[in-house]
Order: sequence, then structure tokens, then C-alpha cells
Amino acid sequence: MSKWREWKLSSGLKSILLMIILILAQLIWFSIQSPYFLKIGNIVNIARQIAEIGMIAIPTSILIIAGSIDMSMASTLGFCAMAFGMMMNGGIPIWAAAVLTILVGAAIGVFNGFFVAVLNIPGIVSTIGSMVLIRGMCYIINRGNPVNGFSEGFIKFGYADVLGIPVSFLVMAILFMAAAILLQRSNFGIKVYAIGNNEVSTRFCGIKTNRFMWGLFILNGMLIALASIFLLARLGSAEANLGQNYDLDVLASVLIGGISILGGKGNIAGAFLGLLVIGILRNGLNIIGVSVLYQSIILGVLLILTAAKWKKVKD
Amino acid sequence: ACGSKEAAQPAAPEAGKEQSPAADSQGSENGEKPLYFVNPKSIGYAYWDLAQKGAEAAGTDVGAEVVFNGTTDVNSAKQIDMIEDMMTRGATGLVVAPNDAKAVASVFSRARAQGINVITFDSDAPDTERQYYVGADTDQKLAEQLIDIIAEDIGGKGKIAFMVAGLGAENQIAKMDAAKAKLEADYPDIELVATVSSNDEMQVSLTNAQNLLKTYPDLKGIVGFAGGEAPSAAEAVEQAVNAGELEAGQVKITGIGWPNMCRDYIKNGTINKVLAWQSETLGYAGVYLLDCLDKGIKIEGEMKMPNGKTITIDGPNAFTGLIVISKDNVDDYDF
Amino acid sequence: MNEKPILQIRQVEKRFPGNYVLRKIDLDVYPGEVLGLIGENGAGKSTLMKIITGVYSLDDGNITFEGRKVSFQNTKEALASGIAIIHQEFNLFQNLSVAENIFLDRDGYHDKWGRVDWKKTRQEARRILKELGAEFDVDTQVSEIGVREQQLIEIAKAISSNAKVIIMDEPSAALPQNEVGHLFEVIRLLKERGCSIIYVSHRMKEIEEICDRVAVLRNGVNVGTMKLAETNMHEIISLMCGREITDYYPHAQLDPGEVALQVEGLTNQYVKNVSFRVHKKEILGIYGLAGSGSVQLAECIFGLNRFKEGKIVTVKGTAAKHTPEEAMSLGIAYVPPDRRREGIIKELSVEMNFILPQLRRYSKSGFLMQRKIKSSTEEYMKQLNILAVNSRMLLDNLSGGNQQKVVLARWLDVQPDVLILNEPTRGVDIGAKVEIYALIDKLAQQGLSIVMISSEIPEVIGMCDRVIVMNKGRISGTFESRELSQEVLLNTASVTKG
Amino acid sequence: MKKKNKILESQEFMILIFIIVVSIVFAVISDNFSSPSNIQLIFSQVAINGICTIGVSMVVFLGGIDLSSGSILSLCAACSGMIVNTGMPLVVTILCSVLIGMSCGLLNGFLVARLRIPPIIATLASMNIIRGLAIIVTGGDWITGFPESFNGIGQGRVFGLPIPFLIFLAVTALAAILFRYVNIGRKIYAVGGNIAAAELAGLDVVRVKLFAYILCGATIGLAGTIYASMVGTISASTTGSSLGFQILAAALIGGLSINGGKGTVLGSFLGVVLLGVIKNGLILSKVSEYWIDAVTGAVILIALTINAVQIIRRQRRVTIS
Ligand SMILES: Nc1ncnc2c1ncn2[C@@H]1O[C@H](COP(=O)(O)OP(=O)(O)OP(=O)(O)O)[C@@H](O)[C@H]1O
Ligand SMILES: Nc1ncnc2c1ncn2[C@@H]1O[C@H](COP(=O)(O)OP(=O)(O)OP(=O)(O)O)[C@@H](O)[C@H]1O
Ligand SMILES: [Mg+2]
Ligand SMILES: [Mg+2]
Repeated sequence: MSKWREWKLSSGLKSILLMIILILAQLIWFSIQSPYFLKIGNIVNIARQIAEIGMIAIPTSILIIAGSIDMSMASTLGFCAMAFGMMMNGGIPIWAAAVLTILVGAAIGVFNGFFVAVLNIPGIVSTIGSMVLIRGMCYIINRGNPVNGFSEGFIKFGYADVLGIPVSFLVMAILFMAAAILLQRSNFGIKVYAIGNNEVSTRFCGIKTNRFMWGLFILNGMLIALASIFLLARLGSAEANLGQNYDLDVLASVLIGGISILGGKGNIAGAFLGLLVIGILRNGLNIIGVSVLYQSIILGVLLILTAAKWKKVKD
Repeated sequence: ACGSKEAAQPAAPEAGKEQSPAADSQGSENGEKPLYFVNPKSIGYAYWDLAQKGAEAAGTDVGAEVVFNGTTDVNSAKQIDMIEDMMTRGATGLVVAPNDAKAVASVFSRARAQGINVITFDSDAPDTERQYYVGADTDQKLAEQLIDIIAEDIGGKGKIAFMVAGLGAENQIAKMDAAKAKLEADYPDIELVATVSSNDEMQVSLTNAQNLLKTYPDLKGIVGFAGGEAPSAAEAVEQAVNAGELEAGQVKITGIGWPNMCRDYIKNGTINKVLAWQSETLGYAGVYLLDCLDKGIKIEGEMKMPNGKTITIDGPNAFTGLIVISKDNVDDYDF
Repeated sequence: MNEKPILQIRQVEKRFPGNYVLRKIDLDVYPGEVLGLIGENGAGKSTLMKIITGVYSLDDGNITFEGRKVSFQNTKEALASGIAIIHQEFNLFQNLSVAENIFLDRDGYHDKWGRVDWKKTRQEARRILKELGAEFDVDTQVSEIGVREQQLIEIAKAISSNAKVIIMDEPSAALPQNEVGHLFEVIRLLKERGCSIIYVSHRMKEIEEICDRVAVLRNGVNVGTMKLAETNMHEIISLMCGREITDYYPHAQLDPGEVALQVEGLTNQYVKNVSFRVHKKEILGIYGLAGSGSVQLAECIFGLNRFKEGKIVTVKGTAAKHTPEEAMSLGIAYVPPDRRREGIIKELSVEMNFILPQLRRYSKSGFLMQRKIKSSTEEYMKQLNILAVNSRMLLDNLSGGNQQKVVLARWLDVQPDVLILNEPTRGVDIGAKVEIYALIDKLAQQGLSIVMISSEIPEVIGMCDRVIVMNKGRISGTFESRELSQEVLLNTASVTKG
Repeated sequence: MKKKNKILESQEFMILIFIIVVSIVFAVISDNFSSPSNIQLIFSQVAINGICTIGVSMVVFLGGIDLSSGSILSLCAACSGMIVNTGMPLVVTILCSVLIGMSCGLLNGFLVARLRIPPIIATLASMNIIRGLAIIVTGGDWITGFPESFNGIGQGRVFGLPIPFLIFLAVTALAAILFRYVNIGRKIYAVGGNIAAAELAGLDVVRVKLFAYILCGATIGLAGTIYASMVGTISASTTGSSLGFQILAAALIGGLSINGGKGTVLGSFLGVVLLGVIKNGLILSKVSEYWIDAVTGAVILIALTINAVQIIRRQRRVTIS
């Protein structure tokens, strides 16, 4: 009896192991290829580059585990960044603007969650609509003009570090840890997994699944808003199309990280590793000078390799 | 103009204790070629391919290693990531076509702090520490010239529309604003009725042009502010003319346009004139200027580059000049 | 039955990862017989049937059909050769019509260009359903019809093919009693045509009524095959369970206590003006054919469905918000009928499934109290005899019966005053059934009120103190247990007027 | 009576009503919207996306998804252009383009059916790969300067209707027939409805999936040639870059379910037309360019909401009698 328990366990660990191997392999390969790869400065680069994607990957992982998804994340990111920038330019103190921006993210979450929780439209469907709508809003709020001209201090903040570790990365790492603990050890976590596995059963246990999903969308909006603050600090400027295609990177890290698109399965630690895989890949290929064209092909192949089930299975 | 000898010195004072990788590579591997990183807005376009050719040719001519790479999508965050990565790799000079003029400011100042020379090309980032901008001409000159062309085409009055690649893109906005100012100042009888954007998709810009023709039956002219717009407009006009919905010559078209894409339309008269420049020359000039900075060659006046082309220096700007493409000269160019 | 067997199974072995399921099984099926196949849950019945029809491959042994060795790749091949199967679980396409579900992709129902012969498909579907005594629109989408009809479609699918052997894996589990009669008529008809049937069921009554011979599986071993005429049910059951079972329905009537649940004039789109009371220590049965509204009634009481009019009152108060949360606070618990869809969460552990309704009780400022969870779960695992390696085991890896017990444990832990059990023994073998009955009895003795919704007449009669019969959303009769008989129940449940 | 009710309640009917309402609004706002030549224009504008949508719908019926459609379109259009520029006749060009599309479909099908990668991941991957291929094949160059004779398929008209639209109609009709009257079409629905049951019933699920993806690729291949002819210039890096989401939006508006097994070809057709009408109508109504995306998004959400409310109402109405 205990034998197949181990077997089951290992299948859960398998994707994590695979990713650690992938990361090690990349590290070795790139450091052989380029002497600059393992320099502290470069590691810091990688950390800073994946920070915002990571912040979005957290709520995205949670939503996907709970059986939904937010396709409008890139638009939300852009909109929040623009809103934040305009508030700062409008004379609102940075901290107040940051809080308001997170509220804007929450409001977008309320909007997105409404369709899922009240109208029972699957997230992947309704958020395609809001993706278009929110991107449209990006153009409307500043009549298409980029937002920039922020204070020196704010721009410095984008590159600030603590003991050499970029602040944005620290924040992301802390959030990841918090999410991991919450998912493993709290009420919240069980509900996320339970809903993703079997929404009906969960509802039959007296849990208000719709309301909970709504909450997840609000959380999602808030974390994206947070990411937008760091992104804006790093860029110092927001165009109306800011964040476009970020969703693909976020999805790729989450999915490579072994979180099942079908919901209910996967581990936030996996998403973090997936993020590292992609971050290191991008950086390493850039450093050894591989054309981005081949980079996207390599990324595609990597996605396939990690997701494929090569063994032929019958019973 | 800080293109002096000290820029080439490895240890700029601000770099302080942080040993820059650039300094590293130069110091230790003496006699090694300098490494120039040329970063377009994105790759996979003919325009940037030509820039790559130019940049690499210049690399050979000046004896530098040139790496040309960019993102697949127009995305300023990824562009900055890539510049940072190349700085790590020890690039001694950067030639960048910024997607967002403001967003590159911080990475540029860090590059300068490490003693890396920075030049923008194709699109400028004026409020940054970049040392030179290599372009065909200023956005303002370009836009004004386009307005002059369309005004001449339509006889100084009537309705016109703008077609742009991205409504929110900085370089498009700069051109549009200059064009609007020019209209207001010099052509009060020309009315700008609409602006449509295509996100650089030909099918979308074709659709946009078709819809414009329907919406404004009395439209006189269309100005395209990115390479794909004028040919799409021409295609739409030709199709409408063929279908008998429009009279030939009723709608005039101009804009930025590459000879290869516009050749047929220019030859059959759908388009009179477009403005163009050779991105190959831009790429070449960018690398060439970097090398001048590196070697401490004085940058001023009219400079003849090793490939025989000249650039005009005007303050921090280096202009290769705009080419007016028309029936007479379209066959002289192949790009 | 004197002739050669049409289907011969020799020395068949099957292992799943870490699980030895079938050991050297021998089994013969003769033309024109009905062979009963019985065994406890997990004995390997379905696995054997799936091996015959090519769903699973066998590890060892061989199968001979009509004198030729066969090894089918899938059920379609088996069907083409003459072996049809009705699976234990429904395998219907909810998005397709009734007729199409029966004949999809069947040779002869589309030409060689692949054009579907819709006319023939419909006609034949209508004909076969009529044979089964069912007449419903063959163009209806399966998603719009009830469980009973779905079971009939599964049966229709199997008998539509002129197969020589038809395997029926618990075909009656979702059928009300009267439909089983129709099914048996059809089986007899098939038998006359020379068709052999392998009939798997946990209902001994049915085995007794329809089978010629019975094979008994225990732990993957064929422990005996015998002619029904030469044995009796008692013997068969002992053989199957490996022990004697004497007391099926242990429930002795108790003096009912005060009223625990009072339902008055409940009305919504499913139920009309339903009123009843349940007392402490009482087991109230609700009997109804599929579509009678009994399921919806239960969901209504538990706050899963809204109602327009009426009142639900318990000792702890009156329902106002109609949410499951409120129902729980009023002391009501509900064990739904469809374990896989409504009961369990298979990717979560036993523990997590166990605490789900009471997250707040098992957590402190939002974080789980692991030790308390573990000890509480293990206590219930012991109490209900739940077989699992430990409390962290994923529910998916438990057998169906044990999964059901986890669901039960979850709700007992809520310590309700009223426990609503919806089809608590569906698909459960006799041994486990008896265990569940004993448990229900014990709970009633402890003072719980139990509402048991069931479509199995014997258990309704055997276990309940009082029975409400529902028909078309209304209560069509209330009976004390001594007045009960099968005929009375059936008649009251199926009156067509009003 | 019952049947009539069914039609009136169907998603397709709702969309039709929605299209009519939106059109009336536009016709009131704008003088030109209802002119015959504008209607022709809308028809020709929806054709390419429409043909692709029908193709992708086949995969959606199956319970799949295709994010790579834009990349496939780009590759096929670019190859069509390059082939036609070598002087090949139109028929050969179309055939080659369809073949290339089918190969891409085969790749997707292989990933999804054989390697059992969830479709959203598989096509996310192939989207990257195929786009890269398209750029490499074209060397990043604009593909343009097609011979005059090539214009017919994209710009010609028959009975006053644009040929691309007629092809769109034909593809829709063929697909409708396939999914109503042909065995493989029904099997695709079946697999989308309940894949476990399909496997148990011995339907060759792998083959069915491959078939759907290949057919999807073929359809996009056909659209690729039309794209080349109609647009006249192809840039491999941007062609169809937003197509994947537009198709999804159209299909979902048309009542297809992302989980498969639900919806009709007609629904997709109407979804495409609705989006086309909105896009054209907004520009013709001189709505500010900054508002176009937002309004489009809002209309998508409204259509989805109407559908959802409809479903909820229908569920409420199910009674036992
Ligand atoms: N993935 C697995 N690997 C190994 N064994 C498994 C796996 N999943 C389930 N099992 C075993 O299969 C059995 C459950 O199978 P199934 O659901 O068919 O049970 P059952 O025969 O209906 O039993 P019950 O009598 O409880 O209804 C359990 O004994 C469990 O140990
Ligand atoms: N897919 C599977 N993977 C692993 N083990 C399985 C699987 N299917 C069945 N089993 C095992 O095979 C055993 C026999 O299961 P089977 O379904 O044949 O029992 P059964 O006799 O039909 O029970 P029931 O009366 O509940 O239908 C189960 O105990 C289970 O352990
Ligand atoms: Mg079984
Ligand atoms: Mg079972």
C-alpha cells in the first residue's frame, strides 16, 4: 500500500525537480558560454528583471489553481501604471498615489470578478472582453499620451536595493513566500485548491465559492497594481500600450512551473522556479547574443518539453 | 558634446568602487576589439534588418565587434532588460533606438556612469544622458515636410486624415504634434478630421484606410506617420477606384514610405511623393559615431564616413538627411 | 447450457501500480445465459469487464470469444465483434441528442463518405427505446434529461448492436424499481434470441430474479461459480463477504423525541407546498422516483436552492438567508447523492476533505491547526473504519466506499441535529451497506434526526420509521413503517394525476 | 411551437438581434454606414478573420483552443506572397499555403493529441515557434509587389459581393455541413462534450483531434493567401498578431464554449460579423480614436452578459412538469 503513496508523491515533486535541474543546467551552460553570466551585477539584473513579472505571477497562479484566469492582466498593468503616473503628476504625494493605485487595481478586480462571480461567465471568457476594454481605457485617460516626468527620487526607487538586493525583487520574494505559506497552511489556501478541484463539492460544504472567487480577482487586481508601481519606477514613463505581451511571459512562467491550467493542481513554488527558468533563459541568451527570434523559438520548445507527457499511457 | 578623450577612459570618477564590466574587459584583455551593442526597437522588420547591415558594415570598417539584437515585440521594459544584459556582457558602447524616450533615461545614466558611450538612433531620447542622436532629421522637420507635401498635393485646402502605427507611441505622437502645429500655423484651410492607428498591422491599417474613405467621402488626403501606413492607404484607394467608388486622384497620399513598398503606387500615380531615409545609413552612422567617441575623433560639421556617405552634425544631433521619393528617383533605391 | 461456452476467460491477471487486482481468473459464459457477477466493492468486477472489452489490457492470461483468441484495443472493436458493455459510470455525451448517443460513429449509420444517416439514427433509436418501455423524444439533448433516462440510453446503446454478449455493470443502480422490471423483460427477450448477459449488481434480489448462474469475486479471485438453482442467496452472500450476514436492517424503532426539523409549505419551481416534521431519534424516509423533487427538496432545506414560500424551522431557529452556512448553523447537514461531483474533492487529502465545512473551527486566525485536524480526522477514520494509509492520503486514492465514508465523517463532525442522507448506499456492496445501516441506526439512537432520501425500496422499508412519498414535487403520501409495502410505495410514487 | 422557442432562445438568435440593434444605432448616427458600398466593405473586412475564426472554431468545438492562429496566418500569408512572386499560378499558391497551414495544424495536433499538452500551453508554444519561423523564412523583409493577376482572389467581386466574403460564406457553409451531417464532425462534438466517454466508446480521439487541428490549419492557410492578395503587403512579424484574441472574442460571443462541445459554426460567423460591424461602425460614427478599443471591449462584455443572463434565466425556468 505505501508503495504507491511514494509514487504519487514523486509525481508531485517531479515538475519541481525537473525545473531545478533545468535551472542548474542553464546556470552551468551559460557560465561556460560567457564569463559575465555569473557576475554579481548580472544576477542582480536578473533579479530586477523578473520582479514585476513575478508579482503578477503570484495572483495568476492563485487564480489558475482556483480554476479561473485573468487574461486582462497586461491591460490592467498598463492602466494602473498610467493612473499612478497621472496621479503623481497631478500633485498627489507618492504614497497616497500608490495607495490609490492599489485601489484602482482593486476596482478593476471588482469589475472582473463581477462577471465571474455573479454572471458565472468563465474567467478566460469575460476577461478577454475586459482586456480590450481596459486597454481602451489606457488610451482614454491621457488621450494616448505617455505619462512621465516624475521626481528623481521616484526613479531612484526603481533601482533601489537593500544589501545589494533590488527592492522590487525583495518585495516579490516576500510576496511569494507569503503566498506559499497561505496556500499551504491557511483556510484561504484550502479554499483555493478546493474550488479549483471541484467547485460544486466546495459549495456543498457551505463555502461561498462565488464570493471567494470575486475576492481572488480583487486581490489579483491589487497585486497587479503593486507590480505597476515598481514597473513605473523602473521605466520612469508609461505609454498607453505599457505591459502588452507581459501576460505571455507571466503565463509561460506559471505554466512551466507546473501549475495546471485545468485548476486545482500545482504549487506556487513551482511558479517561482518557472519564473527563474524564463528569467535566466532570457538573460543568458541575451548575454551570449542569441537573436531574440531564436529566443522565442527556444521558449516555445521549452514550454513543450516541460508540459509534454512523453509516455504513452493506457490504463 | 562631451565627446572628448576622457569618455573613453575606463574609470569615470562616478563609477567609484563598482568595477564596471566594461572597464574590466578593456583593462584585462588589452588590444581586444571594442564591443558595440546596437539595439533597435524590435526585430523582424526589414527596416531594422537594413540597420543591422549598416551597423555590421561599420563594425568591420572601424574594427569593432557589433552585436545587433532587439526584442520581438515593441516593449520598452524588455528593451531595457536587454540593454542591461549587454552592459553586463561588457559592451563599450550602445546605439539604441528607444521605444520610450523617457524610460531609457535611467539605464543611459548608469551606462554613462560606467564609461559606456551612448548614442540613440532612429528615435531620440533628448532628456537623457545620451551623447548623440543619429536620425534622418528631427521629427519636427519630417512632419513639417510631410504636411508641405500633402498641402501641395491637395492644393492647400480640404480634409485630411492621419494614419499612425500606435496611438500612444512617443515617436508617433511627436510627429503628429508637429504636424498639427504646422497645419495650424501655415494651412488654416486644411482640416484634420481623424487619426487612426493600426498597431503596425497591415490588415488593420488597410481596414482603417477603407473606413476613412467611407466615413469622409470628401476626404482629400491621407498622411501616414509610419512605414506601413501610406502603402495601405494607397492600396485602399486603388481598390476603391477599381470598384468605381472613388475617382482616381481624388484622395492624395503621402507619408513615410519605403521605396520597395511604395514603388508600384508611386509609379501608377496613386502616391506622388513619400519621405524616406536609409536605415542602413542610420545603423552605420551610429556605430561610426560611437567609434569616434571611443577614439576621441572630433565630431563636428559635415563628416564623411568610411562608406562614403556624409552626416551633418548639429549640436548633439547627427542627420543623414531625408530623401523625397517620387516617380523620378524611386528606382534608384532598393530598400 | 450444455454446449461450448461462447466466451472463455482463462488465468487472467491484472495489476495496477502497487495494486494486485485480478488473480488467475477463470470464467465461462454460455450462449443464452444470464451470468450474475457479484462481489464486494473493489473485488475487481468492473476491471474484469473492462479487460474483456479492451478498455484495459491484461497482464497475463487469455480470452477466447467464439473459439478465437481475442484482444480488443477498445470497446468499439469489441462491439464490432459482438461484445457490448454498459459501464458502471455513465458515458454519455451531454451535448448530443439521445439518438446520436446511441448510434454515434456506428457502422451502418453513416455512408462511406461519412455522411450521417439521421433518419435511420432517429428511427432505430425510437424503436429500441420503445422496446425498453421508454418513450421520450430522441432529439432531446442528453443534458436535459434525467438520470433514469440516461441509464436507459446506456442500456439502449448496448442492446442496439445485436451483440452476442452484453455486459451490464450495475445497470440498475440509477433505475427506479419499476424500470428494473422493464429491463428484465428486455433481458429475457435478449436471452430468447440467444444473447448472453453478464449481469453485475449489488442488489441480491435482482440477481436472484434474473440470473441463471452466479460467479463470485473476492479480492480479485473467483471464489466460486454456481447455478442459482443449486444454491441459495444466503450461501452466495457468505461466499462473497467471507462472513455471515444476518441482520440487514438493524434499526429498531425508538420513541421519537421533540421535533427537530419542521418544514412548512415549501414551494419553489421544483417542489410544491411540502410540509413535514422530523423528530429526534427518528429516521424519516423520503421516497420518490427520479424527477420527483426529493433531491431538490433536500437541497432546498440545506440552502442550496432558494424557495419562494414556506418556512424551515429547527430547534436552533428559522431559516432566513437560505445559505448552506445558515443551514449548518441551524444544525442541518447534508450528504449529497453524487459523491464524485458533489461530495468529494479528489485532489485534496482526507484531512482537508474532512474539515472543509468547518474551516473556521479548525483554524486559528486563518491558519490551520494541523495537530487538531490530524487527531480529529484520525479519530473519525477509526470510528467509521475508513481504510486509508493515513490522513494525508489524497481522496482520489481511496476506494469509492471509503470516499463516501469520508463525506459522512465530515458531516458527522459538524455535530448536526438533523442529518440528511441522499442515496447513502448507492453503488455500495452489501457488506458496506450493512455497515452504513448500522451507523445510521447508532446515530439515531444517539438522538440525531435522520432524513434518508432513497430510491431503494427495501432499505426505505427496512430502515425508516416513517416514509414520505414524493411525486411531481408534491407529497403524495405519508406512511408509518408498519403500513409499508413495496406496492404501496410504488403506487403512491407513480400516480399520474395532479 | 417548441422548436420555434428553441430558435428564439438560441445564442445565435440573440447575436443576430444584437447585430441588428447595433447596426440600427450606427445607421442613425452615421449617414454612410448603411450605404451598399459600406456594407460590401464590412463584408470584405470580416472575411479574413472570419475564415480563421471558422477554422479555430473547429478546434474550440473539440475543447481545444488555438492561440497560434495569428502566427500561422502570418507564415501562410508570407509564403503565399513569396510563392506568387516566383510566378506560380494562383491554384498552386493556394495549395501550398493550405499545405503549410496544415503542417502547422499537424504540429499543434501532435502536441495536443499525442504529447497531451493542454491546448493553451501547446499553442502558446507553437505561437512563438511559428512566428519565429515566419520571420526567418521571410528574412524579416516586407513581402510585396505581387503581380496584378493575384489581386482577384482578395479584391474581386461576384454579384457585387467581395470574393473573400463569398469564400468566408462557403467555408462557413461547408463547416456547418461537416458539423451537422458528417460523422467526423459529430465525433469532434462528442470529444469536446466528454472526452473520457469518447475514449471509452473507442472513438479514435487522437485522430479526431489531429483532424480538427489540421483542418483548422488548412482553413487558416486558405485565409493566408487571401490576406496576401487583399492587403498587398505582408510583414511577418506583425501579421495577425492580435488575431488569436479577436478570434476567441468572436467565437465566445457567438456562443461557443471554451470547454468544447457547445456552439455552432453559425454562432462563430455571427460573432465575427458583430465585431466587424462594431469596428467599422465606430469609425464611421466618428467616435474618437481613443475610445474605439474601450467601446469594443464594452460591447464584447455586453454580449457575454446577455448570454449569461439568458443561461441563468433558462436554468431558473426548468421545472419538473
Ligand atoms: N492511483 C491509484 N493507484 C493505486 N491504487 C489506487 C489508485 N487510485 C485508487 N486506488 C485504489 O483503488 C481503490 C479504489 O477503487 P474504486 O474507486 O474502484 O473502489 P471501489 O471498488 O468502488 O471500492 P468501494 O468498495 O470502496 O466502493 C482503492 O482500494 C485504492 O486503494
Ligand atoms: N485505474 C485504476 N488504477 C488503479 N487501480 C485501479 C484502477 N481501477 C481499478 N483499480 C483497482 O481495482 C480494484 C478493483 O476495482 P473494480 O472497479 O474492478 O471493482 P468492482 O468490483 O467493480 O467494485 P464496485 O462494486 O465498486 O464496482 C479496485 O480495488 C482498485 O484497487
Ligand atoms: Mg465496479
Ligand atoms: Mg465502486
